[in-house]
Amino acid sequence: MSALEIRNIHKRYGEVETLKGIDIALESGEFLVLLGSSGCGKSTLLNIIAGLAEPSGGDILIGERSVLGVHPKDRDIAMVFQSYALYPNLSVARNIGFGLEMRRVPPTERDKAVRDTARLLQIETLLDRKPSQLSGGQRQRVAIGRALVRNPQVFLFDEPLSNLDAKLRMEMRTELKRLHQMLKTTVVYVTHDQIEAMTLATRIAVMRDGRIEQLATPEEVYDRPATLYVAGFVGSPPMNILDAEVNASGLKLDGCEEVLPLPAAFNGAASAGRRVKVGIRPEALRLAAGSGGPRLAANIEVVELTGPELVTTATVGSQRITACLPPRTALRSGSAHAFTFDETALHLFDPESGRSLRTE
Amino acid sequence: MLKSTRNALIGATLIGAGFTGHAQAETTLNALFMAQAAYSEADVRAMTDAFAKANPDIKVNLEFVPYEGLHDKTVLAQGSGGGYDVVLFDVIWPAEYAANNVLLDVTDRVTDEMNKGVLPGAWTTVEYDGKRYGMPWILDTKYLFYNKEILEKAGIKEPPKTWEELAEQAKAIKDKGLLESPIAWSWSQAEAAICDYATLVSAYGGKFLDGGKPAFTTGGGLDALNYMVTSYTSGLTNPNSKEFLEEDVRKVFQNGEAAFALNWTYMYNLANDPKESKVAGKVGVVPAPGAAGKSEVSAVNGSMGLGITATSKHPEEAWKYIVHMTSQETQNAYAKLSLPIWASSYEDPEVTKGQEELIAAAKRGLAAMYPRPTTPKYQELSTALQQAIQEALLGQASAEDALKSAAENSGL
Amino acid sequence: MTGTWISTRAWLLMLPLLVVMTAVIGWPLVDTVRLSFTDAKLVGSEGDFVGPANYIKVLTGSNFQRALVTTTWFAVISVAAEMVLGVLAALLLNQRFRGRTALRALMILPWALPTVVNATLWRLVYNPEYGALNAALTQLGLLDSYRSWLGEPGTALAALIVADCWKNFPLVALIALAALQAVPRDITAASLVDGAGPFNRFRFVIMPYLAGPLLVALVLRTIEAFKVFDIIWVMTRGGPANSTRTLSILVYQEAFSFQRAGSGASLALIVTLLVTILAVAYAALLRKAAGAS
Amino acid sequence: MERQSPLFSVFIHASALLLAVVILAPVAWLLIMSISPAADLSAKPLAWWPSDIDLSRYRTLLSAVENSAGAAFIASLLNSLKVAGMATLAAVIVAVPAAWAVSRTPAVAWSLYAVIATYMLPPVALAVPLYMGLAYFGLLNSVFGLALVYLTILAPFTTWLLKSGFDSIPREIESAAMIDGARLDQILRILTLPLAAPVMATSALFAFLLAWDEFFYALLFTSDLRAKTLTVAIADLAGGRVSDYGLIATAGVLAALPPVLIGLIMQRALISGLTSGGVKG
Repeated sequence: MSALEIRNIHKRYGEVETLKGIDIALESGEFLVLLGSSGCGKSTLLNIIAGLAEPSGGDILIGERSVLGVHPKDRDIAMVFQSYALYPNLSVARNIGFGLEMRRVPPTERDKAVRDTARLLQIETLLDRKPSQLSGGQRQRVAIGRALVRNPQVFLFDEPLSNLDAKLRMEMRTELKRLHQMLKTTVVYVTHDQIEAMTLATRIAVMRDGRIEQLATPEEVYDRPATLYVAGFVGSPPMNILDAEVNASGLKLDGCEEVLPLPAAFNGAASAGRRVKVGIRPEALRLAAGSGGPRLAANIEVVELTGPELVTTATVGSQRITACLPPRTALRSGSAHAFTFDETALHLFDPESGRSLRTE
Repeated sequence: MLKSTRNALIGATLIGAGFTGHAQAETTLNALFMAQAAYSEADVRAMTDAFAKANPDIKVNLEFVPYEGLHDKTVLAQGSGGGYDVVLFDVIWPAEYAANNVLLDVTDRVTDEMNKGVLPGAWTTVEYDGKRYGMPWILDTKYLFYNKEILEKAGIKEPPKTWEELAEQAKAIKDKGLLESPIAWSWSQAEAAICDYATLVSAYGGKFLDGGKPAFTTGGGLDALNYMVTSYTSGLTNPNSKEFLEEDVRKVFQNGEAAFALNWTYMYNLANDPKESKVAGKVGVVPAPGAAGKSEVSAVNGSMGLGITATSKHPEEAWKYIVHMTSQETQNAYAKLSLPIWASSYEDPEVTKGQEELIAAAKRGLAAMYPRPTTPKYQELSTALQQAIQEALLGQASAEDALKSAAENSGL
Repeated sequence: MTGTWISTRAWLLMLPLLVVMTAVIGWPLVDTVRLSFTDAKLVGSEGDFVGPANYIKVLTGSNFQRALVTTTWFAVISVAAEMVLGVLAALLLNQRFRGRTALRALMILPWALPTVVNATLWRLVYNPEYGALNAALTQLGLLDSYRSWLGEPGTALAALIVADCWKNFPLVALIALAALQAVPRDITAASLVDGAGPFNRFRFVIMPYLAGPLLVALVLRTIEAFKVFDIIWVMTRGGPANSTRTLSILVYQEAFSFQRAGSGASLALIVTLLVTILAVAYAALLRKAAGAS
Repeated sequence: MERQSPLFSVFIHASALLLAVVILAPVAWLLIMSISPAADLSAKPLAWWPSDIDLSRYRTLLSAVENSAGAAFIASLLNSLKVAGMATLAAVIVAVPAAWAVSRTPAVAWSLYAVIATYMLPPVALAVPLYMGLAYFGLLNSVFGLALVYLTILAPFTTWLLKSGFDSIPREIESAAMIDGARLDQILRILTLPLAAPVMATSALFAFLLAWDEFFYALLFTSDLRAKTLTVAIADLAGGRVSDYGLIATAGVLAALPPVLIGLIMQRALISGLTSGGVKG
């Protein structure tokens, strides 16, 4: 049974179309991340699911029931906002219990539910405080608690971690993952942070300009990006994109003499003479030790040690690439080296449409 | 019409009968008076209290506005359908009020006794087109007050009989250095200035209107304004006069800073009150002077009347109140501030005692009272004339030109 | 969010305000337009249609032209003075000195004083015989003899302007002060490092922050000054010799003292039109200023 | 931050002193007049300091003996309170929903701008029909009629101030409450209005001061004790027929007291309200 179905959703503001036909079907218990940079329409889509905005066209089904025109409160959803949107003048306990209060749940029952939720989130000691007396992380927990206590069919998260510092963000991310594994509720989660997307999602919808570029599991999005945009958006540092042309012997990179082998997965799509974009992730590159495998001769320009890895920027002919190497690699700027990689790590894209040329 | 009125009356009687079983229905009257003039606010309140004592079933709310607000308030209250029951009105307004149906015609309510007892001149205050719109209440005109001490110091034996003489005497006082500017008038851009002007117009035998058309641009009207301008420019008149109202004139006179002042009756007893005044006991009063060869004395009719508004729901009670306020008894009791409208009061020693000098002046002045024009467009005429007077005084226009443009702007 | 139920709800919520405003402002305005083409009296006569006669009479009459000049003088001088004094006071209050907090608090005093009380107060101060101004000036030896401040056309309007300025410049000062305090310290510091003198600092560093708020204050004050009634009514009623008769006073006289509702209405509409033109011009200026900054 | 030369410092202090005198002197003189014996006020040369303190005028104006000048003054004081109070209350009542609607639904904002533009209209442009209309409904010389007219002066202004207040309350809070199942009235009652309480208080005070200050409509539409407000009463006193300047001054002091106290106490809030209006235009 699908918990949430989004059918051909359009949204127009006057001339501007911010959503151009979105289709997603979620199974119960899925954790869907809407990933994209700001302005891509992901928050609008979330608001439409929540009922805070009305779509210009299309349909939303929650639990197989169309919720178009249904008031947010009757959609059986809960939402956590980027700003937490805690009620500043109400205590933490009342914040968490507000939804139950509005639904006229008897006080004793409500109180129990609030305490259970607070225990789950380890904020029992804060129940009597006002939001202004809480730290950022605590506020975040209250906001999540407010959503949890209602036990809705679908949880909506709008960039819930973006206001936290890096360390807290990681903690809360893990916490969210733990909660999801425990509660197995359907979640729609909006973020622009690809790490959050990769770690939390069961499926990621990468959005751009009001469209879904790719809807797939995190592994697939990472390993088989459907478009140049997805390839560039997911992964840090981003995938290297090089201009090349297919010739009889393989992929001839622009601005140098290197010819790379054409991976089998792209065989059918690339005929000789075709211009392509070649993508390869920085972490797929290794320093070539022996003579086996494909080689990329490069001049090292900058070497940065981040701790766990060594990030180097180098030029291959007239093009620039980044590589992530093991931290203890001996590398000096100005030196010449050769990189090697597995043939399967290459991705080919059509330069015009940006679509992947993968044929299998 | 008659029939429906009668039905209404019957209905009212029935309803009234229904109520008489309970407490006596109390009527509340609203009355509009002027703040501070002949009768002070306290006096009016005291008179009203006496009425309330005699008529416990009638309550009177009093309202006091400055003279400048009296006309507009009365007219504007018309719109509210029952602002006031009793209003004080100036001698100049009956024409307009009659034209716009502001006041009730009370001709038939006036008794024979009233008809005979009240001074004939006083009646003109409330009459327009042969009908009476109220009872005269304040019988007033402007007198020439003088400071006996200053005149004595200047070697002047007799107060002036003509306006020219006034100028000469003032010059003598000024030349002796007794006062910088001996005469005080109320020439502010307000009705007060018109009263002073009208006094002079009467002295010079001028006319405001002739056959409904302005006639003040020549003859006496022009002479009057010329006199004012000369007096002002020669420095005999206190230059601040052009900003004065009557109370300012009184203050200046009481402070001993004016040898002569033109003002209403009320100033006599106030200026003679040692608590108020520095010149108590030195106040002389004569009728306003005449003009050589034209008049003996001059006077403006500055009387005011009390009337019932057309919108009053209690005309009977209102009339009762007016009768009380204008009764000889009430008027005699407060005769120190405003002389009674009743002829016989002037022979009553109770009234004349202590103000013989004023009574003597009044007998001559009241008889010579000159009316300001009776026209429904009085407000516009007056406004235009006020401007003309001020322009002439300030030298912005010659007296003749100023009056001519006033005639054009008067709406007549 | 232009969802239908949201905007329907918004209109419903606006409804009480819109109904009240339409009934008490909109309808009378329309009716004033109707009246202006009639010879209606305030009380008694409904009046007949007279076409544009009222407008022609008003526009060609000397009363209107004179009142327009008077009003313009009053508005231009008092508003200009308020702006200059206000900015000077704000610059002063932005400096450090002992008692600064108290002085800032005092600035609210003239603003809080009701307009009528302010007018009354100054009328007493200007009194030709017993006023404080005459007394002070003569006792200081600045004046030989008492003067009739409100009785001379030359001084009456000036006296009114002083009274109006005294009440209103503190407001401009407070607005300007708030704007000054919004100037980032970094920027003034940077300008000092760059060696800008006091004048250039004011012109290029401070003025951009002041311009917006001051322009708004200027607009509001000009419109108010153009509508001025209270202070003049209480202090001079338009005298002496009508030298302080502003448009509002003239309309009052026409419509209420003389009870000519028709021509009063046409006069009032002409005043409205003038204020509107003024406001539209200012609005254009504001937009330009907003675009520039 | 800036170093001040001694000369500059002297200049600043002197200017500050001058400014203080300019601001204070007229107000101080009003107070002095109100407690000076009448003779002192018409003395030449003028006595700057009362020969002895005379508080009788305050007693006169504040005594409620029937049909006395005090009763009239107190009646006008009460009328002012009633009119300003009612108009303010009504203005807040219509302004809250309107301001909220505009803040949350910008599509309707143009109607608020139209409403605010009425501020430009000179009152004289509306006075005649308003006068006739009020007369028709029997609302002339009535505190209710005057309050109704004032409502239209206060409401646009209050709506504007409240709107900027609502703008600063994150709408996510309301969205969250909506998802939590709160009805609009619950959202406003439990969340938005308590959060907007300070802004509402400021706007209400502003509105009250505005109504307290109004003169023109009061002059036209009220005529006697039943509705005449304080400003009209004082203008009557100042009209030139009251010879005791001290009494006029006393009435002025009493009328100025409430707004001045509000002004001094609420200074910070008022200034921020004034400037927010000013800065945002």
